[in-house]
Parts: sequence; C-alpha cells; structure tokens
Amino acid sequence: MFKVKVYVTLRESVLDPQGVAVKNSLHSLNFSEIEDVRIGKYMELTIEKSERPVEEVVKEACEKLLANTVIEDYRFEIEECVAL
Amino acid sequence: MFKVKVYVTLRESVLDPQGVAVKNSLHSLNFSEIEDVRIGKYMELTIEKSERPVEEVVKEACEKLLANTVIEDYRFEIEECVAL
Amino acid sequence: MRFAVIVFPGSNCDIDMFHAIKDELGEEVEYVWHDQDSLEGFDAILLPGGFSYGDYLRCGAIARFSNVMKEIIKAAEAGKPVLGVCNGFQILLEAGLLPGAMRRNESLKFICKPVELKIENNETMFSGSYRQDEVITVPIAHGEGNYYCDEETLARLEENNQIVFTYNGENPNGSISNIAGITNEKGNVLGMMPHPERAVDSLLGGADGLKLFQSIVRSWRESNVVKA
Amino acid sequence: MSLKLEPTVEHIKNDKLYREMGISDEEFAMIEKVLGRLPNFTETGLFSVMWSEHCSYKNSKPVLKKFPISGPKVLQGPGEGAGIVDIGDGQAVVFKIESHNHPSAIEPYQGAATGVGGIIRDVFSMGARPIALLNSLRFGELTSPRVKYLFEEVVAGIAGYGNCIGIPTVGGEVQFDAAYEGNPLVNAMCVGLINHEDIKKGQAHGVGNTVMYVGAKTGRDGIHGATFASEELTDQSDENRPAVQVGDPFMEKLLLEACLELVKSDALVGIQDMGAAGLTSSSAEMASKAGSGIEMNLDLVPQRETGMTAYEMMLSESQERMLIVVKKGREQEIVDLFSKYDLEAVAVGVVTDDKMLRLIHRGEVVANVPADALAEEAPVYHKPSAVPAYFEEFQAMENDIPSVDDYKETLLALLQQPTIASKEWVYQQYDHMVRTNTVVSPGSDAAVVRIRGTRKALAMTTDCNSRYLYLDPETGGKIAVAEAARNIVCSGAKPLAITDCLNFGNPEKPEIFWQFEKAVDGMSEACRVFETPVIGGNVSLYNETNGTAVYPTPVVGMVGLVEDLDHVTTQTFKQAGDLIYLLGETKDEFGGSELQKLTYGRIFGKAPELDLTVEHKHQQQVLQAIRQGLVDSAHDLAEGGLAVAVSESLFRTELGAEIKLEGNAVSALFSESQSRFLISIKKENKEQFESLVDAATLIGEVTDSATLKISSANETLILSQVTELEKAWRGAIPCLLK
Ligand SMILES: Nc1ncnc2c1ncn2[C@@H]1O[C@H](COP(=O)(O)OP(=O)(O)O)[C@@H](O)[C@H]1O
Ligand SMILES: [Mg+2]
Repeated sequence: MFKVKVYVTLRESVLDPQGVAVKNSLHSLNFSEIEDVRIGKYMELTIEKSERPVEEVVKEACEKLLANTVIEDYRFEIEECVAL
Repeated sequence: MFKVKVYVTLRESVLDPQGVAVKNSLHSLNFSEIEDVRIGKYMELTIEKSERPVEEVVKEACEKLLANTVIEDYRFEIEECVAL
Repeated sequence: MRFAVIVFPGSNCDIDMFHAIKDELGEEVEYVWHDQDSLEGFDAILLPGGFSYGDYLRCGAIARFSNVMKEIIKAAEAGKPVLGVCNGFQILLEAGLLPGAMRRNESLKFICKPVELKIENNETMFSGSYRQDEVITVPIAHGEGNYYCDEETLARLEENNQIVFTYNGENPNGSISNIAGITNEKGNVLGMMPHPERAVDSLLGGADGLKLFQSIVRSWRESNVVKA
Repeated sequence: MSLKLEPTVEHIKNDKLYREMGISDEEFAMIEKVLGRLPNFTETGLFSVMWSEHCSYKNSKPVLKKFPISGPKVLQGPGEGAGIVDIGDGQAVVFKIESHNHPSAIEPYQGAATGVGGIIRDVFSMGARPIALLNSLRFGELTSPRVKYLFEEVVAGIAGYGNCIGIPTVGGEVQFDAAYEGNPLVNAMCVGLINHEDIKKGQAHGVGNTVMYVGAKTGRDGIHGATFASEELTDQSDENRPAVQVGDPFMEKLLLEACLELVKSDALVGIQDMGAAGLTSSSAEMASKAGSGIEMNLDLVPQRETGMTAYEMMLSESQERMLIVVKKGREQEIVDLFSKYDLEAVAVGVVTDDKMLRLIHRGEVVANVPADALAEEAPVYHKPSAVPAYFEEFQAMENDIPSVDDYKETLLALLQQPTIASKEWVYQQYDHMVRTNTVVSPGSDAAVVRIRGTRKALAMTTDCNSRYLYLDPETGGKIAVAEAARNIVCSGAKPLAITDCLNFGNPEKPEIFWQFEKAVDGMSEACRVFETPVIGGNVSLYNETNGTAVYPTPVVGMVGLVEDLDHVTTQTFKQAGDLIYLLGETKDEFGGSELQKLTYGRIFGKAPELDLTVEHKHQQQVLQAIRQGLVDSAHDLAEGGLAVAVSESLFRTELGAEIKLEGNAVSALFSESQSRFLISIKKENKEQFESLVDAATLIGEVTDSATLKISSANETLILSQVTELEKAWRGAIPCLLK
C-alpha cells in the first residue's frame, strides 16, 4: 500500500490573497514574528496497489486534475506502507 | 530564518466532501488505483527571528487561528535556514 | 428596541439586515463597525451574512478576532439576543459562542435558492411568533453551510431543544440532522444559515422571515414589561 | 537586476524586437516620428500595449462609428469606464459589458472571476454603486470533458467573485455550439446606480494636482508581449510571469466601498480603473482626455515583488487597483480615507501641462512620451471586407421545414437541448438576491432590480443568438437587439440603451471583417428604431482556434426602466381561466433554429426575417398593455418557438394550457419567426386587450389540469403532463455534467 502526500502551492509570483489575509490577521493577533504566509493545498492519496509505477500515476493525476499548472506548482512524496 | 510548514487536515471522523469529490473525478478519469483522497491545507510560514521559541509561536498560531480544532488536526515542521 | 448590525470588512448582507429592521420591522437600527469597543445601548446584536475577510482560511475564522467580538461575547453573557445569519453563524461557531463547525456544502457548490424550514422549537426568543412545526420558506445563499458536530454535542443540542430550524424535505448542504439553525444552551444566541432578512417583503417573494424579528421584539417587550 | 540588461534602442530597431511586442514596421516608424528619436525598451512597451487592438480599437474604430451613441437621456456615451443614462429624479443608471475570453480559456476560474472584477471596477470608477451583474457565456457542445470543465469552472469563477463582493448576479445566457469548442466566450456585465452629482470621469485636470495609486500592490501579473526580454532581464524564467491574474474579491469589496466614499469628496478630480495595460492606459488616458500631462515616479508604486522594472510595472495587469487625481494639498485626507479600509493610497505623481507621460525610475527618466500619441492618436486601419461564399449559398436556399414524426418527442428533445434547458444549475450558484432588491430573479425573460426608495425598477438582460448571425450577420445583428428589447418589454420596462460586446474572429480575414461590419450595421439600425443608443461596449477579436473562428457573437446587454413596480411582469402563467394570445406572425422559418440543428446536426439557409417597424410596434403595444394592467404574463418567443415558450410559461406553476394552432403544424409549434410574444390575460380584460394589441390571436386558455394540450383543427399534436416536460427541461444540464 502507498500513501502519497501531494503539496500544491501557488506559483511564487501569483497573488495569494488568502496568505495575505492570514498574515494580516496574525499580525493583529501580535504574531509579528510571522513575516510571510503562503497557503496551498495538502492532499493524501491512498493507493492499494497499482499496475503502473505509482510515481507515474501520481504525476499524471497532478497534471490532469490535482494542480492547475497555469498558476500552481506541485510536488509529492510517496511512502510505501507495509500492511500489518 | 525559519521556514515552517503547517499541515491542517480534517479529523478522520469528519467526512471530507472535497476529498470525496476529487476521488470520484479521479475515478472517472480512470485513476482507479487511487482509492482514497483526503484534502487539507498546506501553509508555509516565514519567521525571520523570534524571541520566543519558534515551536511555541507556531503552536499558538495553529490553536488560535490556523486550525479549527473542532474538526481539524494540525502538525508542523520547522526548518532553520541559514542566510547566504 | 435598538438593534446593532455588526459590519466586518467583507460583510455584504449588512444593508439587507438594516433595511429589514428599519423598513419592515419598524425598529431602531444602527451599523456598528468591527473595530468598535462598545455595544452599549443596543438591545439586540445582529451579525449579517457575507464574506468577512473574504472567508479566506475558513469562513468566519478571521472575523472572530475583531475588536467588537469581545463586546458581543459580553452581550451574549448578559443574555441579550445575538443573531448570526450565514457568515454571522460561521463567525459565532468560530468564536465558540455556538458549538460545532461548518464544512463545505456536500455538492461543493454555492447554492442560492429558497428552501423550506421547519420550526423545531417555537419557544426561543427568536421563534416565539411561529407555530411549533410550522413550515416556512426562506432563502439560503452559501457555499459552506454543511453543519457538523460530534455525536455528544448533537445529543446535547437535541436534549436541550437547541435546534430551532431544520431543513424540511431536501437537505441542501448535507448538514447533520438537517440542522439549519441552533441556539446556545441559554437560548439567547442563534446561528442560522438561511437568510430571514431576505424574506421580509412579499415583493421579493415572501415574508416568512419577518416573524423571526418580531419574535425578538416580542420577547424583549415581555421581559422588559416584567422588569418594569 | 538592473535596467542595463534591457535591449538597447538600436537593438530594438535593428533586430526588429518590437515585432514580438505586436508592433508592425510601419507602426515603429510612426513611433520614431512622434518621438523624433528611437524609443527605448520601456517606451516601446507603452506603445505596444496602447496600440494593441484591445486598447486602441485600431481595427474596429471605423466600424464602431456607425453606432448611434447619443440620445436625450444619455449622460455619458462610449469613452469612459461605462456609459450613463438618466432615469429621472436625479438618478442615472451606469452599465457596461466586457469580455474575458482568452484568460478564461487558459484558466477558466480565475479568468472568469477577474472578468467580473474588471467590469465592476469600470462601473464604480464612474462613482456608481454596482447593483447587479449579468453574464453571457458560449461553450462547445457539452459532451467533452474539457468543455464540461470549462463550463463548471467559469460558472464557479463568476459565482466566486460576485458572491464574495456581494453584488447579485441576476441574469445572463449560455449557448452551446461546436463553434466555441476551442474558444469559449465569457462576457460579464455590470449595472450600477448613481446620483447625477456623483458622476466622475477619468481625467487628469489641474496642473500641479497629485496622482495617487490606490488598492492592491503591483506584481508581475499578466505581463505579456515581449517574452524575449525576460531572458535578458533576469535569469528567473517565464514562470514568474503568469499570463493569468488571480482575483481578490475581498480586496475589491474594500476598494469599492472606499471609492464610493471617495467620490463624495471634493478633493477628488478624476478616477480611472487600471484595467488592461494597467498603469499605462490609466495614466495616458487620464492625461490625454484632460489635455494635460502626467509625471510619475515609479519607485513610489506599491510593489508586491522585488526588483520590478519600469517596463514590468507599467505593463502589469495586477487586479483591484485604481489611479486617481486629487487636489494638491488634500492627499492626507485620501490616505486616511483608504486606511480605514486597510488600503494603500500613495502619491505617485503630478499633473503637468506639457501633455507628456513622463516616468521616473531610480532617479532616471525611463520614458517620456506624448500622452495623446499613446491614447487618442493610435493608428486606425480600414480593413478589407469580402462576402463569404457560404453566405451567398445560404441566401439562395429555399426555406426548409424539417420533418417531424412525433411532436411530443420533439418538444421533449428540444427542452433538453442545453441551450434551451433550464439554467438553474448555473444561476443557483450565483447569489442573485443579496442586497434584497431582486424583484425578478433569473429564470424569467429579463431580471428586474428595484430602486430602493422609489416605485421604479431596472430590467436587464443579455442576448445574442449567434446562429442567426452566422447565417446572416446583418439580420442577426438586428435580431440580437430586438430579442433583448423583447425581453425587457416582457418584464414591463421600456428599453433605455444598450452596451455590446463584439466577439468575432480574426479581422484580418476579409470574410470575418465583413461579418463584423454587417453585424454592426444591423445592430445600429435596430438601435435607431428602438431609440436605444449604444452607450459603451467592448470588442474582442481573434476568437479563433486552428484557423476557425467562433460564430459572430455581438452580445447585447440592455437595460430598461420599469416606471412603477406594479408593471413588473414575468413569463409564467398566473391562474386557470386566463386567455392565451400569440402576438406576431408565424412563418416557415427554420434557418439557424434549434429544430434545424436537432434534425440535421448543422445550421444552414436564411436567418428568420425581421421587420423592425413591426417589431417596434409589437413591443410598444405589449408595454402599453402591461402598463394598463391588462397583462398577467408575457414571454418572448425565442429558441425552440411556440411549443417551448408555452412550456416555459407553465414551469414552476401547477397550471396547464390548452392551445389550438392553425397552419403547418411543424412551423406553428417550432418555427423561430421573430417579433412574437406569448401573453396571458384575465378574461375580463379581453376586449380592452384586443383593441389595444390588434394583431394578437387568441390561441388558448390556461387550465388547472397541469397538462399541456396543443391541437390543430383536426388532431392533437402534443398532449403531455407538465411535470414530464419540466423534468426533461430541468434535468438536462445536470445530467450532461454527470
Ligand atoms: N449565465 C447565466 N447567468 C445567470 N442567469 C442565466 C444565465 N444563463 C441563463 N440565465 C437565466 O436563465 C433564464 C433563461 O435564459 P434564456 O434561455 O437565455 O432566456 P431568454 O431566451 O428569454 O433570454 C433567464 O432568466 C436568464 O437570465
Ligand atoms: Mg430570449
């Protein structure tokens, strides 16, 4: 079984209105140490078994659906779990 | 400088409508290997320097604002970066 | 009776609430900007719908830290009626004045349409002018109205009669037990997803929401007469 | 990184780098002449965006001149952010439509969202409070995953922006046709309300006055053109220059409220939205319109990213920004006003008297260009036009009546055509009620929004049946305006004026340019007859994929005035016993019709005829009958013809109808002849109605049986439970999306 963690983030120069709003709110809550906030998506996929290499499957899923590559970047980590 | 990565996910017991929808569209795109999808938030915080321990700051920010602990769990990783 | 309509950056049903009170209910009403330190002189507090702080992060998450929230909490503790509609409900949840949390609608889509509501408890200060089990029509307009709480909380809500409105027939968003509106234990804080302030004028398709505001006035008059 | 990395003036000229920015050799020579020297890199960029079709209308200007643009009630015609029409009592209505087709094709959610954001800014930059949004959408057939994705995301983007900012989206239209497969159209319209004294213009008057930048910070969003430059500028690659902007409706809500407070201040001299070509167009146009100049220090511009060059700042299309001119010495008031909304307002320049747009960056003058040369004096081209062969072929065809075996099955099939089917799936995602003024919600002919504190209301609609335009652009252009007016009249309003969004293919092709000219001819003529001038609009050309153009699609956005709320009328039948009338003549017209498309899978032949005099007479009679309180429901006959219209009048009621028709059954049921209305009245109004609307034919009666029965002299053509029809109509789009 595989657990895949996918991180989708806005490209660096793309405006992140959520991040800005959260940063401002943190500042008004006196978390002035936190200088910058960027917000993205975090997804956990479970793959029981796959005929194709997992890497290939996930990459394709990211390109096709999970990320919008016009404005977002993605990366992922694959963990193989041994069933108990 | 510190880069903090925060992961906020819905608690296991809470149904994740977005995850379900993404799973269904993956299936209709023939990614039948992907059996389960959970969707959460991924945040990157930048902390230049902090008087309090960074760990403490981030924990408090999560409890107060970044996660709603009624339905969400959070975890985070702190990376110390050396300025070049 | 004097109503306060709280305005957060991004509130957008503030004006609808204001007109419902002033033009249709005929009571006094004022806007109160989120940075105010006092709610003195107001008999009831209304938190309108909209997208406070863009609803970024989570609906209501940022607004709950507004300056005026401290005063709202005080007013709630003092037993004054506090009504949160839509985004106002979400803010009350985030602030912990009401139990539970909101998830995205099951359809993942924003839904704007009139829905049927059933009055589950007509003995609150917000529902006294309705008949028990009466079915009314009030519009909804939200993307995250899928109410959630754990089983214990639900059991407590049911036991204390804190569920005031449920969706009748079709549940539009997937909320637990068809919940559309709940009060706190004391019964003076009500949060609801449907918009009663949009249902106060038959020109716009119905006036079933007006009785909610009339209930507030009635209960306020009664308790003030008793006091006097 | 430093400016030295930009190409030198010689390099730009000798290697013709300007061509990659869309400037032709002749245009570059013109620029050289205007300046009396070679333009530097930044200046070349300014010209390239200002002389683009999008900003200068260089290919469309001569054609647009044909539109009637004035009228006794027009307070502001084309040329400013939006047009303005007087509605009495010191109030006026402000409206405009705009396209966001290409961004929506690349990134449908953000493309559509920022389209909405942009058109809202156009309206509040005039000083008006936006009160309603509409949209007009075109997609390929709802069969491929790609089209479904585009459709779902565009609708979500429109909803996301409009709902968040709190302006109701009250109407629109969606058409599906293979012609839009690769190139969807996303047009957004905004309607606002203003008091005459608050009307503001985008003009930089008063030498010495201060130019201020308000709203969101500038990033490298949407900078296009000179891709080559990016390599030379920095080693960060193209990745840093997203062609699509992300919208921030929350920021715009704050900007909107702040600007509406600002227009009440006498410190404000002029205000303009930073739309396409951002800082460049707003500054150059404000100076040019006022006959003044502007000098700006770009170091003062609020920036979201570090190391931005002058070129990047001037060409950025970051959203949610405005440029304003305020009286000298009053800057602090403005800063204070905006800070209440957590917004920045920064003095970035001054108004000068030398008519130049002068930019300073890091202590150096980086551009010094006549403002008029950028704005008013952009080149104008008269493109050749040619009649396409297909048109002559279609004109030579006889009218063809498709053959129909089973009328009821055909009606069911028509009701399920996505273009006819219920658009509830779309408009339930829009908050169409916020601000509690929406008297008629989406789902009737035109939406109606009341004006609080008065008995008046505004009716609004967007319309364009592009199939007719493809068959015959001139007739189709007339029909687009006529249909919009019919929708307005059916809701109980008098048409006031239109805004238009002209979506066409590549104008350099003579056949496309011909379509463009003819459509505008037809629209202009209709506008003259209905006395609805064109008070603003937008041109979107080059809508093509792989060399195939979309259908000519000049979307008409029309606004009408309801004089008294009692006149508000909807399309649904009201009670059993009411009499049903058909106004207008039915002919054997199926060119471009839904039935033709359904039967043959393609369209051909002549578009339906339109006699503007007859149309106008019908409209006036219907409006008069409504105003006299004689009409219970009114609906215009459009796609699918009479059978569809009657069905639509029954949906959401528990009523039925019995109808008797004469003549050829297929035509009587499904022809798309123009200038027709379906009207129901109370029996007691029969005489008065008939004497007023002399050409109306009594065709049936509303019943309480929830059944639709349509018969001819000797047979029953259609007999169906209304629920069966309604289910088909309501379920079609959700079913296709599954
Ligand atoms: N994209 C849209 N946004 C909002 N409302 C829409 C949209 N498309 C259609 N509608 C609404 O659905 C109803 C039917 O649309 P349509 O079939 O185009 O009507 P008509 O032919 O009378 O113009 C109208 O009220 C229209 O405003
Ligand atoms: Mg129509």
